[in-house]
Amino acid sequence: MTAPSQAVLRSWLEQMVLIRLAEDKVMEIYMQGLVPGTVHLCQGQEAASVGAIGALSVDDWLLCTYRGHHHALARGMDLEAFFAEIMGRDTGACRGMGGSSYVIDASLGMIGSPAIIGAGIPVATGAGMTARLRGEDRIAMCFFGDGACNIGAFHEALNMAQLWRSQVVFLIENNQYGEYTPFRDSTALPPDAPIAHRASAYGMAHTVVDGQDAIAVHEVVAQARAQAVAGDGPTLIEAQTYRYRGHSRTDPGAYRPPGELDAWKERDPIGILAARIGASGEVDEIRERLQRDVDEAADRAAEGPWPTLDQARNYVFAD
Amino acid sequence: MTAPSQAVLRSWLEQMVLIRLAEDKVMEIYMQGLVPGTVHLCQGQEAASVGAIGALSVDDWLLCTYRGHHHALARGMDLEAFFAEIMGRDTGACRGMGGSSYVIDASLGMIGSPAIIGAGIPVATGAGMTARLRGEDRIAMCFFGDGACNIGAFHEALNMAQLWRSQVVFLIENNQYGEYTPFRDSTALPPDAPIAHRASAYGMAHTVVDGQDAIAVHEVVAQARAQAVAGDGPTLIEAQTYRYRGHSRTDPGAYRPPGELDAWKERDPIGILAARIGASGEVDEIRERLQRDVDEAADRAAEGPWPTLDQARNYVFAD
Amino acid sequence: MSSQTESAAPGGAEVVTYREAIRLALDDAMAADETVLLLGEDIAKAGGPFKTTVGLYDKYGADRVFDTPIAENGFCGIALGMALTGLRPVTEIMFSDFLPTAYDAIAMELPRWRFMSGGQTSAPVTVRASGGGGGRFGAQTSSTGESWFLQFYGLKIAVAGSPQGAYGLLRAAIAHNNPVVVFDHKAMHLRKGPLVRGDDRLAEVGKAVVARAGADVTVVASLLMVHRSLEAAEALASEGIDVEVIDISWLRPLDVATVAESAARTGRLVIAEEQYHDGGWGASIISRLATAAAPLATPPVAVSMPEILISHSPPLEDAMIPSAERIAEAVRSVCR
Amino acid sequence: MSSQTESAAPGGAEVVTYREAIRLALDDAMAADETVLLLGEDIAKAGGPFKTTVGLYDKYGADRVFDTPIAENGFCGIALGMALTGLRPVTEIMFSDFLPTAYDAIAMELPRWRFMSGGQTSAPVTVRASGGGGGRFGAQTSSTGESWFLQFYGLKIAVAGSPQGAYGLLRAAIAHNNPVVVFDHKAMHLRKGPLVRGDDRLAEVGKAVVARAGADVTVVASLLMVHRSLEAAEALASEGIDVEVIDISWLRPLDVATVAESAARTGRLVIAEEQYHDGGWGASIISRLATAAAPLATPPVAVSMPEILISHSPPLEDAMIPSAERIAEAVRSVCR
Ligand SMILES: Cc1ncc(C[n+]2csc(CCOP(=O)(O)OP(=O)(O)O)c2C)c(N)n1
Ligand SMILES: Cc1ncc(C[n+]2csc(CCOP(=O)(O)OP(=O)(O)O)c2C)c(N)n1
Ligand SMILES: [Mg+2]
Ligand SMILES: [Mg+2]
Repeated sequence: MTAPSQAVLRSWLEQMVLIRLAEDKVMEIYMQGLVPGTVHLCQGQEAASVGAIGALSVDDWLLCTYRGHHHALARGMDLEAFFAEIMGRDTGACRGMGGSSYVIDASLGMIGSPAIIGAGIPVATGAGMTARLRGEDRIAMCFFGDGACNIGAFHEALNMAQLWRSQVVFLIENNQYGEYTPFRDSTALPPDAPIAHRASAYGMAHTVVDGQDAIAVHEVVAQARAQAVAGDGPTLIEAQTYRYRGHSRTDPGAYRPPGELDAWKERDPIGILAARIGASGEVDEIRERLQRDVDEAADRAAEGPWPTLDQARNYVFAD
Repeated sequence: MTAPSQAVLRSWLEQMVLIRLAEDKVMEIYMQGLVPGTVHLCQGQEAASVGAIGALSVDDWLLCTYRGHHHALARGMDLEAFFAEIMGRDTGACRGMGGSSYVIDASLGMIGSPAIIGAGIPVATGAGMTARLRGEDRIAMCFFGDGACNIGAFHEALNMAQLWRSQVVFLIENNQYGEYTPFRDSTALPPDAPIAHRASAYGMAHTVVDGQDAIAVHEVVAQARAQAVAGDGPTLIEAQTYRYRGHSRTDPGAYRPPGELDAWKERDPIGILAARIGASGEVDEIRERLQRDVDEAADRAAEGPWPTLDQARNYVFAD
Repeated sequence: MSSQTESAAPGGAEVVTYREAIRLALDDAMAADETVLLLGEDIAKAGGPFKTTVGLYDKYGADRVFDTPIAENGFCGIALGMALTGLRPVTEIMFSDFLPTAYDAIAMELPRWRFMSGGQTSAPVTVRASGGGGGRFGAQTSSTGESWFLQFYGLKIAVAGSPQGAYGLLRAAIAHNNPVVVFDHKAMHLRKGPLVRGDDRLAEVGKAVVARAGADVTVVASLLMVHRSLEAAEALASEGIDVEVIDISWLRPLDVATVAESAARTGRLVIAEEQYHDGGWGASIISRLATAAAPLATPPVAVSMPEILISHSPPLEDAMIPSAERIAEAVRSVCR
Repeated sequence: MSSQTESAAPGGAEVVTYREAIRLALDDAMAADETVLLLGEDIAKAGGPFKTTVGLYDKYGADRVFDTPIAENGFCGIALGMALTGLRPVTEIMFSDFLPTAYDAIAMELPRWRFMSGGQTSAPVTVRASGGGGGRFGAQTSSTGESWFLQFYGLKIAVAGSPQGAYGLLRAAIAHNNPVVVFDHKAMHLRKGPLVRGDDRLAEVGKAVVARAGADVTVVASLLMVHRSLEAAEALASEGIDVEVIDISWLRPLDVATVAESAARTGRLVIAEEQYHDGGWGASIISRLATAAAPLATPPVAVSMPEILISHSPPLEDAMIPSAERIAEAVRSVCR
């Protein structure tokens, strides 16, 4: 594994700023009534997605969740298609069928982002099997939350993934909470053990990483990817992070202890990467430039036509 | 924990012989066409049930599986009710509704034995919660197979059991196979680790025991029971054992490597206990005496009337 | 009659939201019986994602209100174990679409254990689920789920069409000695209506409710469709069509008798259902009337969801979920 | 016509058991398309609990036939992941009663992902399940399960009524670009019938099969009930009643048109179903005919399971599962 070049690191910084701005924009247009339903935002979690996706090849598959905006944007989804999807327009990435919780672009290898907790974990394992059975230099990258580690699908999938050496990498974005419940209140673990420790039940490799540090995340994912492709089995990675916003649009986050949010904001992933690559002075400029892109994309998206029922009917079944 | 008295040990030996004879009898009457459906026999696994149930109090609850004849008999189920149930008669323990796979006596604390793999594990956890919430000196004892450790219900239940300190003891009867597949082919574990190791994912106590040695099983279960009642959480126990027969009636067990069965038979649980308590010379006499009980009970059971559809209708809903 | 569900309450009643009626039912049931306890995600300290348990953790404590992990099958199985040993657990499934993760516990275990034991045990578990569309939540969080358990005999199934229904059905379910799944509808949570509480206000198991009496056409509906049918009835009244609206309330036992009696009187039957027709309770009612040779003046009509999945896109969701206007049109069609 | 399912084969056909037809369908599908692979419990080295995969592991190897852990939801989800990335997995659920453990994957994920993606992906997964009573297996291993997914739009559902059906439906399912659940019936596994194999013998998706042509009464059946209906038809022929038996074959798409055409001709309709009536395909058919105002000379009759759970006790199981005699009696009743 070669370390990412300065140009690459710089592009990550831009991506992270873009994600942050896009999420703020989603909130803004939500307030304007342009976003149907609810949204699950990811401000604060940018490094985990950008670092992880930075370690992937273009052929790799991605399995995300309803909290998947950052994955989509880190993978390079077109901004207008992104906003249009969230607004439910025919010009959206999923023709307006998926919405905020299912915003994927299959041409970028994104194969799903279910609303059902844990449901993607077996699916990613299956995609990783396809890669293994075909002998391809390719993996499935599977994102999920801390809360997903308690549902049966997690257990069933991890067991089979390890048993069959599926070419998959599992990444827990541990943002400390399920909806409103701290993960230690729902997750039995040995004292002080991280969630990633659960991989040891299957003899699976595992590691914990600072989820606010994109470079650190990149490193462990690149390593896990290489191991998976070599036929040495999956890795369960826990990226420790935090969501600045509440769980979904209606959640003010009242369950958080005072000061917690502020403490995490001191370790903001954008600030950390900027500092690490000596670009702290440029963040404002980047933000300004990208803000224009974001605003324009959202504006164009808002012009998009609604899909029709006849179109929708055609999306149910393949020919 | 006081060690079991000689009289108690002697009663265990009798129970184990009884179970063995009853299972052989089930096979015999099956061949005579008296047993509808199929049966899952447990010859070879007697020590795990007798040792474990020997450690329970009369108030404890038991959660068994479709392979549950030994649990029922070790808990003291009436022999005629046992056979009548397996024959589908109104005089059966479950009025002929359950059959071989669901032969329980609720008055003995047996609350279920589902055919669905893993389904009993959460249920036992719930019963253990009742004990905890009421502050009772009581546990739920949960039996299941090696194959059940890969299904989601296992994971979900163990997590909650540990989280909430349910008064439950989990006992895996690892008889080496699911239906026809050796457990290591379906169960990812660290090299050479036992299945019980999986408890460590939840920070749960766990232990492995020689499942052919009733006294050893008793010891670990008694210890686990005390821990559970003290509020110190559940234990996952793995009793290593073997089923002499195939998975179910139609299985000749062709998937077993040559010699394996014979090797296990050398560690027959009845022989081991008899030797440990210096009663090897008495086994034949016990067998002869109990054979009469078994034969008579089966004969009486075969006289039992069939249930009617109107009776069955009444068992669906409680008033 | 839509006034009934919206405005001032009759004597003795308070006016509350549908979700508050759910909360009050839980509160009153817990007060009435100390074996009642609650299990669900984020329902204890945080008061529930739909605020249906606000205050109950503080009032009844950590031994009666449990924040569970995300493990629906597991905690419904735990509820079964609690019920077999003397407690009366209520589990909350946040959205109906999450019910499939818990199908083994709900459809295969809860309703069958008592039977297999030959009546030795019983399983008084209530499973609550909030479902239904209109929130623009998309394909995996908008199903009502109401008919998903119809083929799993052994479960009782209730559907709440009003605050009073939500209260009475839930209290009846909790007091019932068998497993019951109680559905409510997310889009009704903030809708207000009169509520009379009390230990004597339990709904009768298996009894449909006539939400509006009428002489010309029988409309049978569940959940949000009850409200939309009442709206349609108001509109049709001005056209001289007098609609009887039945809030079916229970899908098992399914009160075919009440429907048959009404349809025999009106001679006309319309089903309003926020679900696909095939495999649903609406088809079951029509089939039972057909096999019973129930006399109708005109063939029955079902207003159901078109066979498409639900998109979060507003125009599509609106086009799929039967509107008061579509229901009214169906009523007109059987009157022609 | 019961001869058709039991005795000498017409030209070009071999006579095989129903379970062998399943095995041959899998074999031929794997030979025809190397992306087809199998996942299930004990199906590889041991050839399957019902011997429906004997020899396939040896023939196609460990990369195409997988012994899974007992983790149905997990391996059906894995199948979805394989399908999204270019393979055509077939999963085996040993008994229909184990389907609930995999409901999330089968009912909520498989049928919805393509839609949510706006048609970007597709999920050609076949889920096979063996169900049905008669084996004295008791309440948790005797359900046909056939209608359990009716309310989950997005899945196709097939039911095999004969060896040819088992072969053709399974091959059609595997070749189909959408998720399909294919049910077979355990009690038919050893029943023999003619089979013509081949890549041109795929069943047409959504097309019911007329198993016996007749002029007087239409009987619509699935799985074992097809056979029993044919038996009943033989018996009734001697009484001068000429029965048409339709093997419904697909529950989604449900071939209401073929049934309606037949019933319009005969004027009489009987449903024979090994399931409860409410929520099943039989009720759906009757309801669709009723709402379409299909003219019948007499009201339709459904021969279904009584509302009791299945005991392993032989007299009770026999009393619950519709017999040829009960079907014949129903036919007579509509002819009176
Ligand atoms: C099976 C299931 N149960 C419940 C939910 C409701 N739900 C949506 S998000 C969520 C919390 C998930 O927490 P986590 O996995 O940590 O992901 P995060 O939202 O923190 O990214 C819950 C309970 C669901 N979507 N699926
Ligand atoms: C959910 C589910 N899947 C499959 C089966 C079929 N089945 C019955 S027993 C069995 C093997 C179980 O193995 P194990 O847990 O080791 O128990 P044992 O039979 O060895 O006692 C299987 C797969 C089932 N009963 N339930
Ligand atoms: Mg989280
Ligand atoms: Mg085993």
